[in-house]
Amino acid sequence: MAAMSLALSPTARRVLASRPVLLGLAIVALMVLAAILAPYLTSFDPTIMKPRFRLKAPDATYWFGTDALGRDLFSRVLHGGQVSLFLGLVVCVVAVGIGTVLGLLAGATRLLDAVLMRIMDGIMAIPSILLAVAMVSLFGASFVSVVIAIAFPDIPRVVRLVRSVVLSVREEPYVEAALGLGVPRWLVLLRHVLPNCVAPLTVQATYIFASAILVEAVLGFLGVGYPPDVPTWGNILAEGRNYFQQAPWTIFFAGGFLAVTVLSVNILGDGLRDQLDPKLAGRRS
Amino acid sequence: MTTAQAAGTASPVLSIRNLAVALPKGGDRAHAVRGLNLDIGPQEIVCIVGESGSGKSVTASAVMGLLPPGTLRVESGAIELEGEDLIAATPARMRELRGDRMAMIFQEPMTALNPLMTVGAQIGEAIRVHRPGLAASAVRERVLELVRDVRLPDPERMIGAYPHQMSGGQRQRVMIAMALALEPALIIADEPTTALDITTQAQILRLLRELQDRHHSAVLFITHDFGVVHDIADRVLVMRQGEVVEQGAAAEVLAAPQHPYTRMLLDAVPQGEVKAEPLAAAAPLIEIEALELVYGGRSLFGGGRAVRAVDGVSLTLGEGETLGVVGESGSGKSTVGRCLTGFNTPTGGRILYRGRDIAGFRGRELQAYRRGVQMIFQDPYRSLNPRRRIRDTLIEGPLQHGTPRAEALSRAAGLVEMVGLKPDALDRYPHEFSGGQRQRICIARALAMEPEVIVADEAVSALDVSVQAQVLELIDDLQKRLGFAMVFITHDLRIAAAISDRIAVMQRGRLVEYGAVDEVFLRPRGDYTRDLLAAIPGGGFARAEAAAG
Amino acid sequence: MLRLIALRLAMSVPVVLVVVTLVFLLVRLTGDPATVLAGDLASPEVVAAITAQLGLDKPLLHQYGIWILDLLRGDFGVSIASHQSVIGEIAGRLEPTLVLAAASIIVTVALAVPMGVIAARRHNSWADRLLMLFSVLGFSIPGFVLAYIFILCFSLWLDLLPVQGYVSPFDDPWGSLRHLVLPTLTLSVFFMSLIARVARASILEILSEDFVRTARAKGVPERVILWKHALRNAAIPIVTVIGIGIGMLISGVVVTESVFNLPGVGRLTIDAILARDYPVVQGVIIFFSLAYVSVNLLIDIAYILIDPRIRY
Amino acid sequence: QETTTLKVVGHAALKMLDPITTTAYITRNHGYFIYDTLFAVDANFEPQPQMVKDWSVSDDGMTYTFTLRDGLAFHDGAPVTAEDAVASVRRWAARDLTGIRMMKAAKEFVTVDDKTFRLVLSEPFGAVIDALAKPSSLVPFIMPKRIAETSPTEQIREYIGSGPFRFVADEFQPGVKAVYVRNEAYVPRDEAPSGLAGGKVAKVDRVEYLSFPDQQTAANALTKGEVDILENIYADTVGQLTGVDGVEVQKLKSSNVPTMRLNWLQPPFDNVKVRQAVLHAISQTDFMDAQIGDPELYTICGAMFGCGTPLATEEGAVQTAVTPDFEGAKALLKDAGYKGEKVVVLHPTDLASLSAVAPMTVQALRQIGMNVEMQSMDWATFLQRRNKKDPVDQGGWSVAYGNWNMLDLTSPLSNLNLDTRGSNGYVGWSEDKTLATLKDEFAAASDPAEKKRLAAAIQKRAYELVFYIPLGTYANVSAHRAGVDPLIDSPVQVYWGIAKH
Ligand SMILES: Nc1ncnc2c1ncn2[C@@H]1O[C@H](COP(=O)(O)OP(=O)(O)OP(=O)(O)O)[C@@H](O)[C@H]1O
Ligand SMILES: Nc1ncnc2c1ncn2[C@@H]1O[C@H](COP(=O)(O)OP(=O)(O)OP(=O)(O)O)[C@@H](O)[C@H]1O
Ligand SMILES: [Mg+2]
Ligand SMILES: [Mg+2]
Repeated sequence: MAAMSLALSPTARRVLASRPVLLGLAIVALMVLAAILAPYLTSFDPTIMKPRFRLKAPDATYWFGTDALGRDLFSRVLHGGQVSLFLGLVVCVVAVGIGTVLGLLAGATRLLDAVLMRIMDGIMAIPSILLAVAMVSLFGASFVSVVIAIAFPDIPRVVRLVRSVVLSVREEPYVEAALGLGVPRWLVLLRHVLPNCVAPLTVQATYIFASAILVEAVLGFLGVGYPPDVPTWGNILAEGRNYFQQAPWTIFFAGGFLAVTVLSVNILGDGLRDQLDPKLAGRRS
Repeated sequence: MTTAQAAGTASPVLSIRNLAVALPKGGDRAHAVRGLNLDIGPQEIVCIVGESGSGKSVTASAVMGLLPPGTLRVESGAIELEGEDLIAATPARMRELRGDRMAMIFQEPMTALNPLMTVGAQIGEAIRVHRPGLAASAVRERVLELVRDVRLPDPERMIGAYPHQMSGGQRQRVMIAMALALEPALIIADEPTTALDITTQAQILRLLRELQDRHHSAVLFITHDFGVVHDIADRVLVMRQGEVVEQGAAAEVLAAPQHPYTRMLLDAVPQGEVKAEPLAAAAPLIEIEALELVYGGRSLFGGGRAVRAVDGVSLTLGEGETLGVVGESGSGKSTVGRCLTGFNTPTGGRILYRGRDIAGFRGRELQAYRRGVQMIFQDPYRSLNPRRRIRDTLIEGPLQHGTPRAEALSRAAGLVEMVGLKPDALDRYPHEFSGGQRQRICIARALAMEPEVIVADEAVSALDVSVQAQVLELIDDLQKRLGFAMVFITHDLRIAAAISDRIAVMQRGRLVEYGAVDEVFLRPRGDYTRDLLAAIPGGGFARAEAAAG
Repeated sequence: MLRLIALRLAMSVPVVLVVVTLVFLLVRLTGDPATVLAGDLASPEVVAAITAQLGLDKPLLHQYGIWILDLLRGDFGVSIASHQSVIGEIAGRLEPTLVLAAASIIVTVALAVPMGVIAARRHNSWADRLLMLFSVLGFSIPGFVLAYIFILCFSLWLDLLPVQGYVSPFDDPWGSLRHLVLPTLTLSVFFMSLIARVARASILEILSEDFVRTARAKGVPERVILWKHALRNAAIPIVTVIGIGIGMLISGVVVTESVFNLPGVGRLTIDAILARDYPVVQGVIIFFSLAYVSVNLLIDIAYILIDPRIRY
Repeated sequence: QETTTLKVVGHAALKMLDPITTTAYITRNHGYFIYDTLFAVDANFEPQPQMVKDWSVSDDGMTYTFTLRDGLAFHDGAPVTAEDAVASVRRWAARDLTGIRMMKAAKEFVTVDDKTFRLVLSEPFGAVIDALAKPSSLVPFIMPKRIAETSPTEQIREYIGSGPFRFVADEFQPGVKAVYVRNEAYVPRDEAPSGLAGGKVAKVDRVEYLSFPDQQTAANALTKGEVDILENIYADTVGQLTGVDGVEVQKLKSSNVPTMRLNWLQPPFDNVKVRQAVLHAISQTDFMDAQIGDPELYTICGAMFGCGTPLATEEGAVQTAVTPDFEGAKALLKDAGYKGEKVVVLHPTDLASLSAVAPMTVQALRQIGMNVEMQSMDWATFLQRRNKKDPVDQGGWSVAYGNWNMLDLTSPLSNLNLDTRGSNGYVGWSEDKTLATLKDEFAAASDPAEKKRLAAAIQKRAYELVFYIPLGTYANVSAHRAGVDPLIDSPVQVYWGIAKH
């Protein structure tokens, strides 16, 4: 018990004891596992096209059927998980990382604040899909460009969040106390202010993660997504949409995996919010 | 045990028998309240006193039927309002009774009112809810009457105002008007004046007493201030750890407390004695000359909303001396302190440190100055980073100033001991301490810097009396041993008197009186100082004056 | 209020400038529309000629300068592809987008806010979980998949509603309504989850405020507390998220317009980006950023109406 | 009497209305609504007079004289004159490869009188009538002179022709909808319609030419009867619409050929052996299976000038074998000394009709041990990238694609893939003196047998050097409501002769 309390703060313990959080984590973990183990779970290469076996309904060989190019959908959906989940993660890290740095800077320095926030407003003023389409057009469809395209419009939201936390925390007596001790501003920012952003950022991150997977699908729909030979859930859906009445399995499984993942990540996020927000957590019955 | 019926023959308005409220598992103790018995007759004021967490508010909530659902519940006992069993009452019945037959005034006037509704609407709401048949004009009439009753200025305008447009005292009056709306048999007031400055507090108490006389309500008054008890209570109930340790007529309990706990509480009340040692002529360390600070007004678009928080204040702080700064809320006390510590840059005047203007300090010099002038903040909880262990908090400053880690650590250990905490405190987080302990940690943090000056901003206001006394004693003791000078900001004149060599009285940003402590308090020259002194609950300096005279 | 509006407009100038520059760079760097214009089978000479004719061989800064000057004169230019004025083209596509967006906002708010309120009231009950599950579900399915499912069910199987197309409410209100149902539903489902969840969270938070306790102490019924005290106080975050939602709605509009074949601005923009028709892209994005600024202005005004404490 | 409106979903979004400044097929189709042509190819790809009543050629084949039909008038009421014809052909000839060739051979192109004009050649050019009957991008449409005098690089602003339909400018919404109404004044030829030739009788009052951003939605709309015709449906959708009540699927005369181009300027494809290796690694069957799927809809055919066209031959084709000759390809690679140079395959992602070719290529090239990288991009980027001559590490490319209406391949002169001008020519920058000479000879020839022989020689040479690789031929398919006449048997989708019952 003592060791446990050393390792985990009370908040962490409470958070982990919450059912939605556990449920969300469990499903996400399952998805991640399926994706990581994809090469071992599947017997077909997800990119090998066998046009003569196109649009086969699910059977004992092709568990999820095949797509219009005769690729094994089971393998594609599982491998697609690798890319989609990784993409969500990377987008999350990039957006949260850059957003946090900028948000801290904006919250800490008045001059930078004015400039930075105008730029952020500018980015927010452009519908994110349009921005993403333009970016993928600019850089070509590759992992990097898709990540940038999806992460970029998310950055202002993170910046705003972090900045608002910084603004509210920087007047906190303990921050002033640290400054009063002669601790330099940047160190105070990292040591005393940043940790306050962790809880709201965690929630925001789950949201970004989920929406990144969705946006990737939409980009696929618009024809400017991830390179189509690479299986992603978005690509599978986008490619399958023309067959979905004759061959529903082309989108059913990918859609199902995507929905369940996004769902569980959202449940996780909601759970975290309920737990990390002390006011809501106090109301648990 | 039955309670003596102070009001004689009339049947009690409220009668509580053997009340026990269970706490959830993992709480401070098994019961928030246990074995509580209480009767309040018509027109009677009963005070509940006791340290923080002793179960005062829980008792009140239990009566109102407003215990947080799922967390706290009445385990056993009976509560009767005018003979009606409240514990067995349905939620609907409780709703009918609330506001109509019993009403509650809450501690925090700032947050207890809906910020988006006019106060008139909020006062009227209780009437509309319980008297649905009443015409709108009649409701308005009644609201106006109530507003007049609680002496709010310009009632017609007032009922259209929003809470944020009123002062704390005015808001508390609105709360009272709300409680009185339907002339309930019982009014429960849960620390209704703690958040107010003393002049306002005195007015509110007077008003409450007056109204209670007129409306014949029974009042259950919760406080931890014995001055307040002295001023208004008929009877008093002393609680500790969820249990009643003593009750009786107020005068008797105050004059001859039976229980040692009561005695301890009473002893801890600052009596308003002025500091014993005479003021030695010390060399001036810090001189404040015509300090002026205007908030706002500088922003690009925010013209015209400037607040002149400090306006031409000149003070001197000698080495090793304690300067008490008093004055009502918003008078600019904190702002002076913040200018001193360099958190705010004055917009006028200057601050001299050993004869040199601090505005000119840069780099090393500034570092040295900052290190030498430390602040203890008003709110001990919020001035400690909840995510860092006490050790890290204590060594952060010294490390920053180049003290080797080992030395900083040993110094921290010494300080923790010096402020009366156990060494294991270093490994704990702020939330694992009581308020008083946290305040000690803040003091230790300031001391770790070996400062020449400590600015203590309301350093003990958040603590209850017994703890307050301990901390004050500690500060006094440390100052004697370490010899730092101190600016002690407070709105409690009794505390200021006990600790200061000199007193500065502020009002609306200006310095209205400034001098040696005995001069200011015993022979006040200004009207404002006299008002302040008169407003101290419990008779103020009666005893002190007697002692001095 | 006028001061606020003036202030906001002044503050929006840099925003629009940022947008304009960003878009210019983005669009111009993606290169030249001449190849698209000339078509797949064009010979290289033709492409070069068109490039020169569009002035795309000039230095970037030069082009930027020209364009900004034109903008200042209110000249948004002419579509490279269709040769219609950009303003005209946007105007021609505005109605479907606005109608769809308005319908979606109304439907969403009308459904999501009560959902959030009920979930908050029955916190941690089955009703709460079910409502939240539903709202998260709406968030979990890509819009176009949802749209196809709706079409399949309501148009093809049940034969209740048209598959696609836009009918102006000014020409034929009933027909317009029938055409709007599915796109609106598609957009709302996504948007709804966002608002319902924020509504729930902020009402929950408000319900733990002191003034709610005060209201209870007055004997105010829970229903009144919920709808009068709590909802109004929760309105600020709700309105804020509606604002954010409107921003995201535009993104949703792009997909919805494609699937339901609505001739709106969103589709116009995608087409223009894909065709590198940069005058249209630039024009349309300036339009979007102005819309964003005005929505934010409306939201600020809403704040003032909701909360007497907010003053500018 | 009620107006009959035909709602047609075009195969792309119509935005550009000038059929001379763009090669986009959708703009060409728009052109066929409103403009008429001097000559037109019939269902057998043979040119027939259309606006021309009589024409004659001098015995030396150097002087052509044309006379216009009577009763031809533009939509603004003005009669069509020889001047209009000459101006229109001149503008077209400034942009079209065949046109350029023709004008280079021309000495004089003038009007004789109101109805008569004359072309005098300075060197032999056997394809004058073929050029004037050129059915696909770019088509020599006839416009009023004042419009035809617009610079050939600038778009025209007024859309007036003498064709069977009038364009309703007010109702045009770029990328959404174009509206055409019947030209009451049009005098059709007496012959029955055949291909693009014959009598163009508009049988409906009004055509709404729509664009749907999403094929799935278009198919659903047809199923529900919200539109009448889908001009072109993807192979994917054929399955969905086949057998649906009230919908008829129609395999069209018009067909398409996806092609592969290799970059001759950069390694490894500057080496002819490596190019040949690629040719051997390709199997049209695989590509067609992947891209089209339904064998009913595609033909395996190596003819560079289009299967079933007068010049069709299988000379030199390798990729028509059912299974690719990987061994042969590997041997060629080895022979060529291929050292693993990077091959960049450009993959256009937003064009459904080309979505499978790049992945298929990558799979085949990897099979023979090439170092392949696929780069995906939207169509616009693809078009720009395709113009880059730089090495692959600097934004260049190795393999790119085109998707051609077969009409644009039928002549060695108009077939851009046989461009021999090297780095000044069409993307891929193929260069060969021998082939250039052969093409010149072809241009000069007028005897059909001679032409056929030359075409075969050209194709043989082109395959040897791997100018381009036709990846198969697939039929375009349209679908229409049961109550609507099928599209007429033409290589380009046109809407005269269709009635709605
Ligand atoms: N909602 C709650 N959940 C759990 N414990 C509670 C709750 N409210 C009060 N308690 C506990 O009940 C006990 C009595 O609390 P109560 O609020 O009555 O104290 P109090 O005497 O009013 O103190 P104060 O003077 O600080 O207001 C304390 O131990 C407190 O921790
Ligand atoms: N950051 C600020 N911006 C604008 N006005 C401020 C700011 N801080 C304080 N004020 C105003 O300056 C005046 C003086 O405030 P100050 O905090 O010094 O009062 P105080 O005497 O410490 O009061 P209290 O006893 O309530 O702490 C008040 O009117 C207050 O509203
Ligand atoms: Mg209390
Ligand atoms: Mg203060």
